[in-house]
Amino acid sequence: MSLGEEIIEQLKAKLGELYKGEYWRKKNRLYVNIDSKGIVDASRLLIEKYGARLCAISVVDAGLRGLDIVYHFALDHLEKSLHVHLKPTLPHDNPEIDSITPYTPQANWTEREMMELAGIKFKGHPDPRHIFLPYEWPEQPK
Amino acid sequence: MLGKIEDKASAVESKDIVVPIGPFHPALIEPVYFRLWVQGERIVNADIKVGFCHRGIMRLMEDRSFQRNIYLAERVCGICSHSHSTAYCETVEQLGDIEVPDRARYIRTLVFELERIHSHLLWAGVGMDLIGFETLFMLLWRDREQVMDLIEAATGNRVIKSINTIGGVRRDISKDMLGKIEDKLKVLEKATLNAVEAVVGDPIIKARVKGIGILTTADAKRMGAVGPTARASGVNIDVRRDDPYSAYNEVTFDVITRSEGDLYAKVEVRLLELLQSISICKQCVDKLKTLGGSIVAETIPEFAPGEEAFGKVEAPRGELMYYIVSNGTNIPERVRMRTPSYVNNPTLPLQLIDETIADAPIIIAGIDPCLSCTDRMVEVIDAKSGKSETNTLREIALRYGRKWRRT
Amino acid sequence: MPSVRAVKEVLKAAANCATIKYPYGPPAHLPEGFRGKLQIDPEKCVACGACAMVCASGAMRRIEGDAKVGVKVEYPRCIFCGQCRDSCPTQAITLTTEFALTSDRLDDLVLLNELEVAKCQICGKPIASKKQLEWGLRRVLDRINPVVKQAVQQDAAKYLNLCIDCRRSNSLRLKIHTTKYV
Amino acid sequence: MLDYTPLIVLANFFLFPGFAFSFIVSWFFYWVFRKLRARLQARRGPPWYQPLIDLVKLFSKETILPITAQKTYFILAPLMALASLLLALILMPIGFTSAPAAFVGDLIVVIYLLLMFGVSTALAGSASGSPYGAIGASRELSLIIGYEAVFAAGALVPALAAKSLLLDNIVALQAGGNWLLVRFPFAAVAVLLCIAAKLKVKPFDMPDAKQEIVAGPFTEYTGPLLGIWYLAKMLAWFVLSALFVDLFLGGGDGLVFPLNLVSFLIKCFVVVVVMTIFEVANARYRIDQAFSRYLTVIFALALIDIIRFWVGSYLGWW
Repeated sequence: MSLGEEIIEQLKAKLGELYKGEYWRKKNRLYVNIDSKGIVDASRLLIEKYGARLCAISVVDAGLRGLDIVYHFALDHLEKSLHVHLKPTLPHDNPEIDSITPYTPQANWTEREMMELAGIKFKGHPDPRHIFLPYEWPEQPK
Repeated sequence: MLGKIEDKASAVESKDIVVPIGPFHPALIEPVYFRLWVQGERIVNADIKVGFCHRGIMRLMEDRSFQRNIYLAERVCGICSHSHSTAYCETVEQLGDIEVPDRARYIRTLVFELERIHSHLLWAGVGMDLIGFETLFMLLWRDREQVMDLIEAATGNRVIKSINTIGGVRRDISKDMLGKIEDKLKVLEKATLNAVEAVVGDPIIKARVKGIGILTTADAKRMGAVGPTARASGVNIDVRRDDPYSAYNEVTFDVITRSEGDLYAKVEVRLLELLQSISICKQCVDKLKTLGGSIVAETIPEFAPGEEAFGKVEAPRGELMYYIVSNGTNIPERVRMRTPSYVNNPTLPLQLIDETIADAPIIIAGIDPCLSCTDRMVEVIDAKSGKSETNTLREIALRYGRKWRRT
Repeated sequence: MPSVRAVKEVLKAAANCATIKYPYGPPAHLPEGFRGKLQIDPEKCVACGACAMVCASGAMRRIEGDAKVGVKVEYPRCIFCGQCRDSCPTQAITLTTEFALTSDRLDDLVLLNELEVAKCQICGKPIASKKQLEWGLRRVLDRINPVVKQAVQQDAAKYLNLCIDCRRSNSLRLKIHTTKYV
Repeated sequence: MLDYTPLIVLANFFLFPGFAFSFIVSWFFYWVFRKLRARLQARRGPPWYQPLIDLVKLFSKETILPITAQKTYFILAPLMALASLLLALILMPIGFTSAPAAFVGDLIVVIYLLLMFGVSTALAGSASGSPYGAIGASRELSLIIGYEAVFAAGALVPALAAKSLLLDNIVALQAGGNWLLVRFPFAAVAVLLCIAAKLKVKPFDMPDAKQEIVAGPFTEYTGPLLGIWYLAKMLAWFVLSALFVDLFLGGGDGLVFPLNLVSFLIKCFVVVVVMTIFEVANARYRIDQAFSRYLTVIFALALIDIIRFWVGSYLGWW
């Protein structure tokens, strides 16, 4: 069993119903659709068990489906080219998700950036200041 | 959980002097703002503020065709222009299922490594200048001119190479040119060995950089540092080996790591990487001499709606990531890039605390921060109301800005 | 204290300067294939606008006037990528080795190549430059099967000076519609 | 000794060896420093008139006084630096066997006047009200604490050898090529290193380290006041190399009039060249590293020669 399949099994066991399915793309890239409630558990599993590195968080406006958030986790130090992308989807009207910064400081800047640029609320972020905009910019991130 | 920073922040008292470094400062090539709380010459806390080079590139990319975006991607950062365009093209090629011809892959790799040599020599020169060794700075840059001349002759320009295109490269490197590159590489190898000796053997340089700006292995892993910064802290990662692109799975090279994590280790890692780069260049030149074939793929790419691709390259400063989503047209739906400085910059406060002000510039330069890379800027969120100075800011922004969108 | 090595190194460096006298010295050596200021050969340019379509920075624009049609280059916006040269169907664009573009005259920063426009014989709308029409026809005739060359030439004489809308609406009347071959 | 009339004093102060003469000489030396530094770094360097046009530019600009500055000291500091250097100059024998304003103990006065140059730099920094100025001033002062005792100890050796604090006597002792550099090389090196710190030459240029604290004490200066600083820095190259030539290289060597001046200036030139090579072959120390080196290694060098002198005079070496 390759590492990717092992991770799928682990995530399925950990998330249960929150696991929505997975698909593979070229160059050993694994995309996992999950529910937004499971993001902390899933990220902690990847970071604490496998030492994954969080490359970045991207947000894609997927139209009617809502906002796709993509957490890019690099696991290429364990298996060649393996990357796991967790993809929770948030509704447009109240995009809210748990922050993973309390568990890993790697997410600090990229979550702050996404607060600013995509208006996503990261609940429980310890340092929700502006990052690119001036600190005194009137609209504070939520 | 952020550890050291938070603990120190509570201990900061009002009697500490705040020394600003930036936004504009002779030690910083690009605008960034550091606030250093100091007691005497010792730094007790540090804060970093980025965002002075916002150009809206990620947003702009969503308005332009895949082909025109190559030149925009190159302009995210001047020093790693080829890294950006390679990362972009590789990702688009994954997206459109394009096979790149072998010759094009080797030319890309060759130019990539020439760029790494020029970037590392540039960094070494700037680093020497920051510890006050002006002469070595000048001499290293004199040696760097050799690479710049090569790049200029091979690609047509010194910094912005513009040699990549989707599915290959735009310009072939002739036999003649390969011979010239080979000759220059020999000169360069000598100069590099000389530079390594000069830097490693100099007592004052050693006294200045040994044991300062330490980033421990645990911290580097925790903060997700990449590139030479991580490798100098004992984290053994290199995209060229872990996630090979272009022709990197066909050339041999060593990944240089050091476990100390101080500035001296960072200098060593970069200088020794130079020798590895020269060796990769030589392998590419040898291969290109015999390798024939076209330099660009003939297929016309098609991008299915909702398709996504994720590509990484090892830029001179570390891992550079592109994530592109297509929507079926010749314009990308979303381009997300994450540059190496973006993850290395947050490690700076950890390195600065408990050092002296005299060492601050060289510690900041030690991770080779590229602020233009860090701040790409996407959209400006509409301000409802505010104080007068922010209104002015907004007015200026509205007057000169090109595209504004409310999210 | 200085190492002996460093002193030796600087004394060696004094022998030859790495920098050149600029701007008062002799001109800098630039390699062949340097991507500098672009030039348009007015003899070859047909003002088709292919360069404007691929231009990444918007430095090149196609000017569509009533009497003239042309290509306009604004040098301050040019990023010297050379994509226009690669895309030009008539190889009219060359990149020179000139790189210092500063000037105190605004005219030096703009290059305009205008050509006479061909107007539609029916509605009077501008179609393209006359040169482009001729060039296109010649290109077609050069490559086409010689058997049908005659017929195409006859047809072209009828539709070449019509705009795209008039060609469509008048194709049956002028007997240039492809159905005539069926 | 020259006849003391006020006219001659004024002439000494403004013409020779004072302002006019020293301006031309230091212009040349400063240009040599910059040009040679450039050539050693594989650059081209400025043309010979560069120091002059820099000064013309600075003096033709507006003076801006920052509102945070202590205005009196801010304006006085550059004037003090320039005046103390000019005063030191007429206390030193320049080529001629005798100094224009020599008196018993003038070596000590020269040392103190040269100290004033450093102190006024620190004063300027702390009066400017900028954080960079404040850090520059504190660095300058700690550097002074480091090198001043060493400088005095090193300069004491020639005085001990001549059994006089009069610079004329020290120069006279070395007449006929009997240079003290040969007899007391360690003290000479120590004094040279202290001169490097006074000139802010490379390993010891942390008070105005541009990469760390912009221009240190001079950050807030503009226009004519900065021009005076520029002038003082230029002059320092001549004054300090002249002092070294007087102390260790035999001054004018007791030759006849034009020859002594020429040989004096050639020796000064050699000192400037040595300083320049020293500058280009070095990186900058951190302030604590420089401080500890002055108080250990370099102080030890000066002490070695003092001890050698005592032991030698006891055993009758000289």
